[in-house]
Amino acid sequence: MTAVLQILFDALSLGSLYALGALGIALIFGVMRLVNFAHGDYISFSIFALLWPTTAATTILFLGQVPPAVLIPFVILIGAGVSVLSEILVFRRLRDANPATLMIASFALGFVIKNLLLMLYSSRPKSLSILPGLAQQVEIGGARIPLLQVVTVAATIVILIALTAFLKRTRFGLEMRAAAQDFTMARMLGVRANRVILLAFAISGMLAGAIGLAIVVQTGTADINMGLSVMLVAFIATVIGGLGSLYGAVVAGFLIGGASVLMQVILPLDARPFRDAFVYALVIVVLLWRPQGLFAPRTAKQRV
Amino acid sequence: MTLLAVEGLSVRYGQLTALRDASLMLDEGETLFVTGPNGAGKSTLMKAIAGVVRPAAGCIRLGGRDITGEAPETIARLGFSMVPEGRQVFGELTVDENLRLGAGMRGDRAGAARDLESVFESFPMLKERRDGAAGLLSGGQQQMLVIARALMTRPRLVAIDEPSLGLAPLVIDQVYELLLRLRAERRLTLLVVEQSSTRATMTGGRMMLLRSGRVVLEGDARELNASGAVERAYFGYSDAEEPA
Amino acid sequence: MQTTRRAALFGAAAIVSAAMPAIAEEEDIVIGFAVAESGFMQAYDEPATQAALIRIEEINEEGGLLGRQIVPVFADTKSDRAEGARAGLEVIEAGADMVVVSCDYDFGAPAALMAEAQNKISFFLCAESVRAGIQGVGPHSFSASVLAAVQGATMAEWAHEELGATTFYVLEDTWTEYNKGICDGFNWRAPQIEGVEIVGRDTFVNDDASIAAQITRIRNLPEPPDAIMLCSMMPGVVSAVRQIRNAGIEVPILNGSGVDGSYWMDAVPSLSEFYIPVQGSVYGDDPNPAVEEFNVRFEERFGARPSSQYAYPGYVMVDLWAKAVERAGTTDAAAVVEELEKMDEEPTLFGPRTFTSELHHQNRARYHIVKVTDGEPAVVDSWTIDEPIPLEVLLQ
Amino acid sequence: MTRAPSIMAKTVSTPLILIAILAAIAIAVDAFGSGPLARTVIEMLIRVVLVVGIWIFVGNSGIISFGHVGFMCLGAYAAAWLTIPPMLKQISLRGLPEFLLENQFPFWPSALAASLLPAVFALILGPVLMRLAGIAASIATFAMLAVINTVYSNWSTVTGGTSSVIGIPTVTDVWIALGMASGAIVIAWLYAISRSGLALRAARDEAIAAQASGVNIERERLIAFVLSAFVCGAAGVLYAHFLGIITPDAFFLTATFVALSMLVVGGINSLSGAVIGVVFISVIIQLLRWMERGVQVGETTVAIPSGAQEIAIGLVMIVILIFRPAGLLGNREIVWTSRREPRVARTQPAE
Repeated sequence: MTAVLQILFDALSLGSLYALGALGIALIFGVMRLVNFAHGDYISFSIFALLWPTTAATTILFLGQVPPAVLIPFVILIGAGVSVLSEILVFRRLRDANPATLMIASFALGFVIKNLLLMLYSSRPKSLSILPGLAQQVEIGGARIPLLQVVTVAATIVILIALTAFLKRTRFGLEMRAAAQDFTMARMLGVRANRVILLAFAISGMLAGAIGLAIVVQTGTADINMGLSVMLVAFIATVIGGLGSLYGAVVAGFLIGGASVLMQVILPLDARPFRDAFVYALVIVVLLWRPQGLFAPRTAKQRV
Repeated sequence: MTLLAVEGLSVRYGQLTALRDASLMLDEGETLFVTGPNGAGKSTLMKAIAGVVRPAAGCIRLGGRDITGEAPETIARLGFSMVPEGRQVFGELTVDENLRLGAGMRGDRAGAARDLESVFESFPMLKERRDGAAGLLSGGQQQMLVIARALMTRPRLVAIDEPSLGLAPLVIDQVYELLLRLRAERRLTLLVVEQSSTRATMTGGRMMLLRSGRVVLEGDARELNASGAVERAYFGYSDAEEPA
Repeated sequence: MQTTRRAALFGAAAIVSAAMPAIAEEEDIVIGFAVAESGFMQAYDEPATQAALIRIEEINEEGGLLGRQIVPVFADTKSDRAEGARAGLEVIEAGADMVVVSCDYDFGAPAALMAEAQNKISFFLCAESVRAGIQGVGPHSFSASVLAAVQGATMAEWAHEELGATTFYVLEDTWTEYNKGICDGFNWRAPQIEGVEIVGRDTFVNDDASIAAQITRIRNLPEPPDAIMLCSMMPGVVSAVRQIRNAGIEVPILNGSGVDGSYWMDAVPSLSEFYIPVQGSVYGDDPNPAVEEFNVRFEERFGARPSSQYAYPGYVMVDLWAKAVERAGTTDAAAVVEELEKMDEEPTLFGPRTFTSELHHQNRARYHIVKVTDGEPAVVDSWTIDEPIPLEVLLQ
Repeated sequence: MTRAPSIMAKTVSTPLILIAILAAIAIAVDAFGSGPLARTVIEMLIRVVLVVGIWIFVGNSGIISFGHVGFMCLGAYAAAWLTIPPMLKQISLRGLPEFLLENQFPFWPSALAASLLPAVFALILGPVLMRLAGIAASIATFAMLAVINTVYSNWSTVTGGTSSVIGIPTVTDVWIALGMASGAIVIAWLYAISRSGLALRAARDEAIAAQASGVNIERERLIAFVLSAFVCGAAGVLYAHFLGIITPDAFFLTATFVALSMLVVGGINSLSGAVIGVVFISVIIQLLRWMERGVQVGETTVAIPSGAQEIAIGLVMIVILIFRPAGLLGNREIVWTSRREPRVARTQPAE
């Protein structure tokens, strides 16, 4: 029983990262059909902003030493900032471009951000221990669970609730949900496109910052590629969750996290290195079963 | 007073010309039917007015203001409310949210709330289902919803693209009944696209016939139909090439 | 500040390489560095390259090699394989007598193959795969470092002898050959020791966002193991260690040399019971004072102490090659290879080195054992494994 | 009234001009360039094979594929299995079947066989994947790439795992690469004007109409998929014989994005776009590289910092996409007009 509980928490904490990532990608995809490959680099960028640029091995904190009450909003704002900036400087100028062009532009942008960080900080991982108080255990139902996992899961739930409230209760939220489903129709009802898109980028960037924090608290390191693997999984979660469905993206994020942990648990040792192959094969199977995704909106059309 | 004026409008998709040199005028309080066979350019014309597609040539004026090439939201905010073909409800949103979205660009919350009540009066069915997902409504109910949603924007002009598409004849009757009633009650200016001219004849109003991207016929719906000009123009007999 | 120094170093290097034909005199000896000056590998190639430059400068100050000056030339591999091959070719065309290639086997091999094709000697800066040498590149290729397997085997022997560990858990990061190499060495040595039992194994991948499932498996063992052999590398290893410790698993963790350096240890607050095999100590406590002198010289020259032991192989490399050239009386590759292969327990600043006609790598070496206590690394012991690791084990 | 020229005659100038451009570059570099520059050109030609291979599927079907570098991987490893000397294979790739372990095959037959492997793989997996459309298909191809990468990274006895496979004869020279690039262009052109290619492009532009007129989209897509797998496999073969050493992560995300970027920058809808995209980006990268190494300005050497090249190329790509969202060539092909000068003209859709 305690083992099951532990596995459940493992799955939930990994799934949390994927779910937040998927949400960030789904928000942008929803409003402008952009598969934003720069998202992973927003994650790294928001964390590296805490560090003083140096290629030396030692980490020089730039803003990392400030109390969490300042640090957390700072990282989240940086994420939002870089995301909004990329919309204004790049994506706004590509409104009429097709999805392939948009995607490659986002890749190019991510490439620029990554190489910029590489030049300023080198590829050596930077250690930074923020929120060290989380390195403890708590007992839940007889199982000893790392506090960090509990906090990650709890923070994810809080973020999801806050975002749901925003989307359900506010005018902006309503417009964003409508825009995610059918952007053109929303505009024909007077929804201002640029504002909604900008807002989507801002929230997406904030989520990137939050993921960055979750990763850095978990790993204690900032690494140029820290956002990459989360972003790839999140991207897949967005699609198998059902395009245009934010809810589907979140559920799919948790499902992939769960599948990954489950594979790690049940696969025999010799097969464990092939874990990702099984997970991705499962993705293909799901897509064949439900090409529109698990939770495709009821009026979803194939638009890409 | 002329509310909508379209002059020499052409739209191209790549190398395909979907609309060629189309013109139309619509006075306030008037009803205009645009008909024509599949692929004649009817929907393209609507989309061009709504700002969804960019015209290659020509000019569109709404209430005297040039709106050619403006963004859809700007045009909507100027009072052009479009009900596109295929009913485009936001299926994930509730009925209530769909309607509120329509009222979104209006500053007056109180007015919007009043309108919501009046819409619910006109569409009691929507009131019953107001918290249900719009995607779960039947086709006819969805059509009612999008019309109601269009009304929520307090439009000067409502454009409806193929309201009868995919609906059972009985439901189509209901939809038109409603449109007629609204026209009477609210003095709406209507721009309706239909494939067949039957409805236009029944409803009455001006009619325009498009074929292969050109306006080939224009006039009073009932008169045109009685003269048999519609039939000839529709199927492309040469004597109908000249606008009557 | 460090940025500008680095830029200055490589900026100078770039100018040297661009203007090379003018500077390199006919009688100069040229060492070509086809290493990463940008991209992912830059952080790993740079320290060893700097150490190599120090040895080159020392030799030049002492009057040169065979009475000739050594001149380094550079070409950037950009941390890319195809670029690596091209960089190799570039330094050869600039007249390199010996080609230094990237630290990692995968990234260095393309340039080394270029050298091999022209019968030039190539030296991997710090590759720790057996293929970085005869078995992979060819008979003119060497590595300046020690095989990864030796690190695993050293940890097995030492932990049993000195920590009294008998039960081990093996956690393997399947991301790279280096990681697998450490575990191969451990898996070869540990079962040979009487009374040692491997109570469990698991794998992960370096960039896994979380290894919670793997940790849960360790915690569900009936008895905690005496030690965990962790075969991993930067950057994922930091995350793994942090997660292990945060989960309340406090048993000793044994590692390869890849985790050396105190720069990352802040990430795991008060890290303890953490063991690293190193060729020399960057922490100022190396048993050989000459090593600390080197560290100081390194800092004077480049503005910071070496961040990990991976600077040292660069020094060893130039040292050994120069000795071989001296003995052969020529830079001719065949003669120098012959001299290198004669080296048996050849003393260097960082321990004795041996090359044979079968193996251009160290399958046995003296390691210092660094123990981290409360975040403070310190050398606690030195250890050389009983027997060299057999070639069959390395090639499996 | 003159007889309308056949579609072949009308379009043949495109592949000829593209091949001529590549040949001109190859000849110039062979005559005047240095060894390292020649390697740059070979690398560019290999990329042409890969990107043209990807174009056969992506350009004609309109489905963005993230998986084609996986085919390159299959081709490269198959080439390694066939051409590495048996002595080396018996050490590092012991899991190979007997006949591979004990034999070494010459380049051309091995290249053909190695390119066929991904084609066969595509033929087996294709019927499943081709049922998907749009972004779901793209994700499925990405999943395919991830599966190939994970398996090849860990199937140690057959692929050497994450360790580089070494000992592949380095036979790829400028002329072989040019020949294969030309071959790829001709194959792509022949496919594009074939019934299948025309039908697929028609379906890409007007899915419903094409289906109504009896186009079996899934089947036409499969044909394109298999053919493009074959050409991408050939790119893998060339790459393996160029570097002489391969690892699975050389055929993963970076390679995928570089190839797709070149395709999109050139223009995803035209064969000329695929080729010009590769040539253009390769040239810019080379120029930036020279700037990184330092350019002689008067007495001093001016150099941009190491690593600036990558940043600059990303910015250049973004700028191109902003000003030419459909790529450098848009939907056009380079054709030869009667005025005897190369002109850019619109492709004639299925006529």
